[in-house]
Amino acid sequence: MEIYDIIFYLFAAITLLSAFFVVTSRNIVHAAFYLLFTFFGVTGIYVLLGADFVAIVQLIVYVGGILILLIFGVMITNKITQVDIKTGTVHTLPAAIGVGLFTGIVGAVILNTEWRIVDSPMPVATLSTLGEMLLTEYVLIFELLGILLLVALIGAASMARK
Amino acid sequence: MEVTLTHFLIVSTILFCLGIYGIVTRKNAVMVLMGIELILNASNINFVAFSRFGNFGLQGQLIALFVIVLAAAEAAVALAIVLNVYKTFVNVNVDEIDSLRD
Amino acid sequence: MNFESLNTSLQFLKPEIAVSILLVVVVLFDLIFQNNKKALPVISITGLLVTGYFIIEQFTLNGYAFNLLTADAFGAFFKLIVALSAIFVILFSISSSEIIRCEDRQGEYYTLILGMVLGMFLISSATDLILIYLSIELLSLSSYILAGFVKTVERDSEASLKYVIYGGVASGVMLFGISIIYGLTGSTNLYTINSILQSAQLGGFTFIFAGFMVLSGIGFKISIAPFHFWTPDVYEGAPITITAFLSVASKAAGFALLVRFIKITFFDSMSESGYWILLNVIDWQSLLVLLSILTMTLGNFAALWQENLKRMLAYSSIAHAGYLLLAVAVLSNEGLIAVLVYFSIYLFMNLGAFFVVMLIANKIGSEDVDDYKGLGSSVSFLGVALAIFLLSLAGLPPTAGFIAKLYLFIALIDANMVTVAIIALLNTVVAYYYYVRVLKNLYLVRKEVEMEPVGVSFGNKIIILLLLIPVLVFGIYFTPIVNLAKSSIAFIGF
Amino acid sequence: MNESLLINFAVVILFLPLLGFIVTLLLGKKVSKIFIFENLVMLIGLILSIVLLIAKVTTFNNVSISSEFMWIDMGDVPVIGQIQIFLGLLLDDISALMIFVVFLISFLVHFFSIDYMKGDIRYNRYFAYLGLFTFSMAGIVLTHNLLMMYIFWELVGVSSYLLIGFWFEKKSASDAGKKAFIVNRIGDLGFLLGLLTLFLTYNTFSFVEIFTEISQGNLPLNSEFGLTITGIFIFCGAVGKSAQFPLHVWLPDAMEGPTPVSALIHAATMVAAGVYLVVRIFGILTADAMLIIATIGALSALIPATIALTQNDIKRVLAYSTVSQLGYMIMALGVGAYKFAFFHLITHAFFKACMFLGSGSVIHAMHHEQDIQNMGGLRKKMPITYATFLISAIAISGIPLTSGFLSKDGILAGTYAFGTLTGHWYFPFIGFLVAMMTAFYMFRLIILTFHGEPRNKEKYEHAHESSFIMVMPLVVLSILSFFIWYTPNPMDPEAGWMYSDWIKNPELHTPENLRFGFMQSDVTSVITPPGEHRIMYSETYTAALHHVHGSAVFLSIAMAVLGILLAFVMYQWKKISADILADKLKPLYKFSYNKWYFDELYHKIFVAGTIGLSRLIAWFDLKVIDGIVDGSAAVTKAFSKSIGWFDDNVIDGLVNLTASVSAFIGLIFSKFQTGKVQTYIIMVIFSLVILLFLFKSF
Amino acid sequence: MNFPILTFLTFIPVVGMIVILFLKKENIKGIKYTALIATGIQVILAVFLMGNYNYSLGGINDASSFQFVELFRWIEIHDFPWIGTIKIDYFMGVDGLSTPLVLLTAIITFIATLSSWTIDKQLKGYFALFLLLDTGMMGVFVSLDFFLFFVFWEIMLLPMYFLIGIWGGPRREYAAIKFFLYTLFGSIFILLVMIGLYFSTTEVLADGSKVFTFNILEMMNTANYTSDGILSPLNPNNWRFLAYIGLFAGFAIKIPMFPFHTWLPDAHVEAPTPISVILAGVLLKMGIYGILRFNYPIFPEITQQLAWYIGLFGMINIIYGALAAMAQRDFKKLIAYSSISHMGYCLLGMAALNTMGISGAILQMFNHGTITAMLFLIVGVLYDRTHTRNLDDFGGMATQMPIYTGFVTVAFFAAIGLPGLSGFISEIFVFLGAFSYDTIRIIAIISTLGILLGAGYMLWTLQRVYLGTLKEKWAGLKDLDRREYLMFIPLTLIIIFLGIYPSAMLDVMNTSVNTMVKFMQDSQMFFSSFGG
Repeated sequence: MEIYDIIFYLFAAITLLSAFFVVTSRNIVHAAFYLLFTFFGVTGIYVLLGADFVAIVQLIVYVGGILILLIFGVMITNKITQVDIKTGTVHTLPAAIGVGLFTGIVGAVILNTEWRIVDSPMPVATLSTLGEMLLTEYVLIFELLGILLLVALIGAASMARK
Repeated sequence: MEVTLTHFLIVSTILFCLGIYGIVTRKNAVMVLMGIELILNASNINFVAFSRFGNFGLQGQLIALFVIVLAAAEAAVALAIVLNVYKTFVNVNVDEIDSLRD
Repeated sequence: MNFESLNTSLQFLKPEIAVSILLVVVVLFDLIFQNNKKALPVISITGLLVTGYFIIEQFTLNGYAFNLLTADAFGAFFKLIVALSAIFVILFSISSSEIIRCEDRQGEYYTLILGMVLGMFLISSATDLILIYLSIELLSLSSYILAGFVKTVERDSEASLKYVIYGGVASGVMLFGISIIYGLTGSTNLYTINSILQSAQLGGFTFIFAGFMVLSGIGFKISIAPFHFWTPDVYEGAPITITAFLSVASKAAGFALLVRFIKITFFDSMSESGYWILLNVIDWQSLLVLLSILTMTLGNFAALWQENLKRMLAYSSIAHAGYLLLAVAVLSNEGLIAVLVYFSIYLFMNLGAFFVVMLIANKIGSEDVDDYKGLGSSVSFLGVALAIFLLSLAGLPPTAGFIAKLYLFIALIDANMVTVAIIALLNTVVAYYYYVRVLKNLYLVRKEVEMEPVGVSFGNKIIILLLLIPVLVFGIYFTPIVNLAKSSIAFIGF
Repeated sequence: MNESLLINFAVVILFLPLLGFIVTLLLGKKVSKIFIFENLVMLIGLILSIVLLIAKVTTFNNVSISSEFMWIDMGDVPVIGQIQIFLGLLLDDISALMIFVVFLISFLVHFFSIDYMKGDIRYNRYFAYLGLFTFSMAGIVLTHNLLMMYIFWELVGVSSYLLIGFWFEKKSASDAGKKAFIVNRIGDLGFLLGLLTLFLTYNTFSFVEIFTEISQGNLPLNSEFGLTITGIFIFCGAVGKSAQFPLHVWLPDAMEGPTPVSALIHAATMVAAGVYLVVRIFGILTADAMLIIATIGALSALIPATIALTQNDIKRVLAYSTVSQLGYMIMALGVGAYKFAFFHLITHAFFKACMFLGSGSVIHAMHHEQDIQNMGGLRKKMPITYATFLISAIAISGIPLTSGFLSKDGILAGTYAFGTLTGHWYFPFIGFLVAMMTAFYMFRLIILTFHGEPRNKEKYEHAHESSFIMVMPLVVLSILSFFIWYTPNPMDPEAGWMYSDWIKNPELHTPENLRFGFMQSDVTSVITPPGEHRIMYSETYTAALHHVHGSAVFLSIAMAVLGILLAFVMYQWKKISADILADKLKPLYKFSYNKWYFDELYHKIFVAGTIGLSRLIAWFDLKVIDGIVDGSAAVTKAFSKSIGWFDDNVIDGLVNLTASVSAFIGLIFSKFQTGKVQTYIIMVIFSLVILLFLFKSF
Repeated sequence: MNFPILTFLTFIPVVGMIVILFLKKENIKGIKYTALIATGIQVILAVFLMGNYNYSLGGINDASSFQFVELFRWIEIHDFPWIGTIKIDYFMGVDGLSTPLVLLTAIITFIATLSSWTIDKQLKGYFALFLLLDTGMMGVFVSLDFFLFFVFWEIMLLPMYFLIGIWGGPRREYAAIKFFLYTLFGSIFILLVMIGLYFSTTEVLADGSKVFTFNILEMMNTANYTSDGILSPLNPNNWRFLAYIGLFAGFAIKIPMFPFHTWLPDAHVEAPTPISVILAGVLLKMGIYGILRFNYPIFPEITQQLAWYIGLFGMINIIYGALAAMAQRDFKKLIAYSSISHMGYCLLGMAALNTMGISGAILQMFNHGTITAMLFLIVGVLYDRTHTRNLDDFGGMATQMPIYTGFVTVAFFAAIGLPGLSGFISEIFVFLGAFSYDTIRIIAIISTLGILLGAGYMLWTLQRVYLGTLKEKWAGLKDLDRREYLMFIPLTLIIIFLGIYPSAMLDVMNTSVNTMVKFMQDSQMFFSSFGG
């Protein structure tokens, strides 16, 4: 499955590179756009993993919702007239060391673990199964998320309004 | 090289760590929030990848869905808070907001 | 899944359902009767009392709901703590000047509090990692907002910003950990994970790693070192009612979760002398002892330097988390009883302390320890009450705080952890210093100008007495709480 | 009259002065004439004691009567068994005699004081204190056990403290009182230790029981050394109370008290208590202990005598003389001349009290002038005082026909004999030397005071003979200084009733091998009635005594005359100028004049040392101990929030180490709390890494 | 005896406190007299207790020979995991060890109440705390359940803190916090040992079941030790030695024993007179009492082992305290150090481990309580009039205040152990005891120096303050008034009475002390089987 691999590497590259720019770019707006690519790359990875519905939700919610929200946030919290909205970085060195060490540990853990890998066919259509699970086994969580969203809505509104 | 679970995991790990790095280093609060989103995405990749390769059914995907929803809610709340901070402090530089300290 | 099982599951969810309904009712009421803000706390308290009834019902009702959640006495105990503290916090809010100032947003305020309550309820009885994660998030989201509820004040906004960033990372890390556990076991259900762990030696360090990540999420909630950093800042910045709520209820739920997580996931068998033998995955005992000593030492020593009373109480609550963690670290039912006894007393004394601080701050507009100088005679009743609460926090007989500590030490010494006990005791001595320092400022320092007496309304007096009487009575006659705790350690499944 | 009546008499005698004390003290403010009650009480006491003495020496001669009651019952003590502590009285020859002496002098002093103290603001208080003293002294005399002895011993100390410091407005007076009490306490410590040793061994304090045990061979601490050391310990008490070297320093200072007090306490009774104590325990002294006692006595006889040669304060001369005479008695006891020692105790009490009262009379007449250099010629103004004083001086010098000759000569003979028997020649040598010095300084005193031309005209003019009340006691006491009261033969005390009948050799309980060779028990002797195990001196001793007696008499008289002559030559006829002599022997003179620098020495070493040590300790307490604690409790100081906190307290390093550490912990912990949320997260990441590292091995 | 006299003794002050809390702040008379009546009733009850005390019963380790016992289950929790039944008794009773101290507490508190008449600010709070303190003290002496004891022990802490801290002198805050932390530090050790002992001893209930116990008497019974308790001799790896040290240290702080003593001078100097009286008169006794009640019978084998050290510390206390006293310029501080010195006699007597020594120690406690209380009152009287305590400021008080000086003389001489006054008897008993025990004989000998030093600083003080010429500025001082007579006369009478007739007190404790000594000796057999 050559092509699968190539596509994976492509998406992985998009994801990681743009993520890298997200965290390093001095220009906030640029960073926000790099984030778009990151989300897009992740969407691709979901597709590769056969999670079609998740990919779509990722696209809609993240790209269509969260990202827009963040860009609004950027805009509102900076003076609009400012041409390039820049931001600095702080304590990069300790962060680099700490995160580097941490990455090392996580990486080592990931690489050295014998994960359970079962050859299984790519799931084809996940939507109906997901829907059924959502309303039976996980109905509690479904309801919980409803309340969570309500609370978040009320909270955010109460915070943000004048 | 054939793409296996490990590859996905490496992607997610790097994403996770980049997220943390972003959170820790960016001055702007909104950028910090972006970092948090990266972390959540990394976990999501894990869930989906595990459920795909470990044949755990669709539970992983479902969890990813939940997390996406939650991420949205969290982003909304967090942004509202950031806006509020902007209103009171007139900037959103996380490292400058340190009046509460010992 | 058929209807019948749905029905059975739902009956274990009565308290949660009640709170959810209450939440919606409050939202709707606020929408419809926009000008009647006074009724909101009344509705909330009534609803919570009803919830309380269902909780008490749950003490004898055991069962699994949706395989995500377990209803048992243990959970019910913590739900009771949560519900009680919620009721008290709502009572506090009625006279809190901070909250009164935001009159137009009171609907949101009570809704969010109920959101927190729901989150805590679920945390207290969740046995599935994903539910745990989501309910923590529900709790967190509500508390993020509430921490910055008085939004025009700088410290409130700052508190909520820090809280949300810190919380976001913590829950993100926890989620990552959960994902790894999921990858290792293919399940998020604690019981399932336990049975998998029992049957196969899994992943060694990977599991430790994941466990630590989950622990950091829980540790964030119960503010144990080194995950405590947010605590002082947020506690100081947040409205005092919320600080009080966070310090009691949120911590209680967190501990319930910690105990459940450790006991269900890693449980192997029960030794003859009553100790839990855990699976050889993580050396929980050393870890917890280490963390708890770190936590209590840090909390107590850092509190010595605090000028702001709220901040000092924040550190004190960190220290108390340390003691509680030590009781968990005993890893026995006896230790568990100590935890429960501790919480049921901590509820009263900590809430009481915060309430009195709030009332005084309402009057003098400050929470600085220095501003308390010479206040003793002008706040006679409040002063005495504060003294008793603080001394109870310090653990002086015959207040209930002593009983709390006593059971902790009983558990420790019975487990032969004498060295740790001594460290903890030395810590309590340090703690006395900063608690007593407040009293010293209140009474011992003489002030140049005589303050006019600070009156306390009748209602508030009643509230204080409601908190004060248990602190005194349980100090002398503690059979009921110990009996309650004893009967509440029953875990379903073990 | 039977025994129980007699003992009841003793009880009454004991408690009469206490009654006087309480009544006088409590009513002193209200009833100004209450002193009469006190005097009356003393008179009754005196009469009773005379009755007692007569009864004792006539009807109950040789009989010891005792009565006791249980004071403390310790119950059934584990291991030891019953422990009960009894208090009680013992009436034997010496106590009957002694109680009479005490009451006689006490009464006379009371009487004398009526006039002497007239006008004092605390007049009645004074009599109350005298009553307390008499009570205490009577207790010492009458007790039948060591504990009670100790109790009254201390009470005597207190009443003496009160009386010496009676004029407490004067710093020197209160100083002297304090000094007396504390120096006495030093000796008392030894007494206490002796007491403890005996109780430890025998679980009783009673003389009789202890003696019985010892004579049965049960030695204290089960060793011969124990017996010696016990004797020495108890003797320590006597050293303190009888102002023996090296604790003699308090007595001269005690002259700050009213003069009648000096007469009572510091001449006749209290200081005699030490001798009385040794007399009481004489039966258990070992040879070693006796040798030490004799040595101390000799030194105490010699040193003060040399000091008295140069003193100018009339009372101080008398005081040093007293010490010297007490030294005599102690030395006599040490060399085994038990009877002479006790005899001298009695005779000395009379003539020394007389001299003190006489000096009181002089001082009173001279308006509290005590320096003999400002006196002179008083003979004409105060003939009776002069006469009585002279008689007493002759007595103390040991001129025949006086009581002093009888007793002193005996002592000298005793030391002489001791010297011949044991080779310790320095005892008789010192004895005779001191006899001469005594005569010299006594007559120096008399000459300077009464003879010659008045050196202070103004005071002389105002001087006059004292009233009857003050003179009467002088007369009584001086009369008692004649030989006739003691023996028909002025040269031989043994011919008299006092020496032969009233004072008897004690029973000896010390094991044979621990005694001097010349002292033996007369168990086998046929001379004394059976059942009485009194000391029987060996043939050699008796022989030696007889042998030396003649020469001793001669020597002692010669010495006395020599001393008197010397005094006349120097001060009366001024053939030798005392000043020039003093100048020639300047170092010696100064040494003597400054009392051998004992006070200075003691002050430097003990007083300054103790105070220095106490300051050091107080400093230590404040700085170091407190510091360490402050530090480790830490917190105490932590609230000084400044960081420059370290500098403030660097003074005591020890403190800071602990203090800073714990305060620092708090500081460090709060340093982590930077207020920057990103820093927090970095720290969490780091700590997670560390935790993972720590627990990776699992 | 059906009448729960000990409960009344203990809780009557609390009743008084409640009454006072309901009185108006302005009702000064009411407040004062309520306190006086409460403490007065206590005295009457205490005297009644003494009157009905049976001298022939020993107590110590035998529940049946305790008197006026009140025993009921206070806390009882069944089916506690792995421990079974948790029970705590409300167990009160007195024996010869505690009866003198009960009486002492009642008397001293009553007199301190009288002495409190001069307190003028925040009376209500003062007397409320004062009475609470009283309850704590009384409770400590009558409790026979360790838990109950501990609760009372801690109850005293806070009122004392406030009484020093609010009504004290210029450096009261420092003194109060110092007192507080020291005592607290001590009590944590007590707490630890208490829990340790709890897990090491079981008691057989009526139904035959064995439960862990806080009952002191059961802790003494060697048959009750569990096989694996942390403080059980049956456990080869037991912590008894450390526990002993910890417990001892906890009590030693209260005594206060060198080097834990530095809180005392500060506390005394800053505390108001009545509180000093209580502190010296009663509180210091608790240390010794605790050691005698807990350390001795529960850990007899270690007591035996460490007797020399106890004696040594006693000696250090005696001499160190005396020397430190000598250097003081502050009258009250001097008395405080003298207390340290006098408490050293208690330690020395206890170290003797025999009847004489222990009786001496207990008697010394009682006597020191009365004598030092009087000394502090003496300082207080002077301070009330002159507002200074600097020894150099005084002089010649005897001429201005002769009657007062009379009482002073009695107290001072009692303090230096003058025969005929109570201090002597206890000192001599202490020495008799210590001297009889060959291990500490040398220590006893050195300690006798304390008598000398005591006389030194006391007489020096007497001289500096009372003798000499009167300073002009004090010419207007008044002698004692009626209330002050009322404080001094009872104490003086007690001092003199016990000096002359010590059996009145000794008889009370004799049987108990003998029982204790015997018990300790008997249990040596038991302990020696574990190889020490």
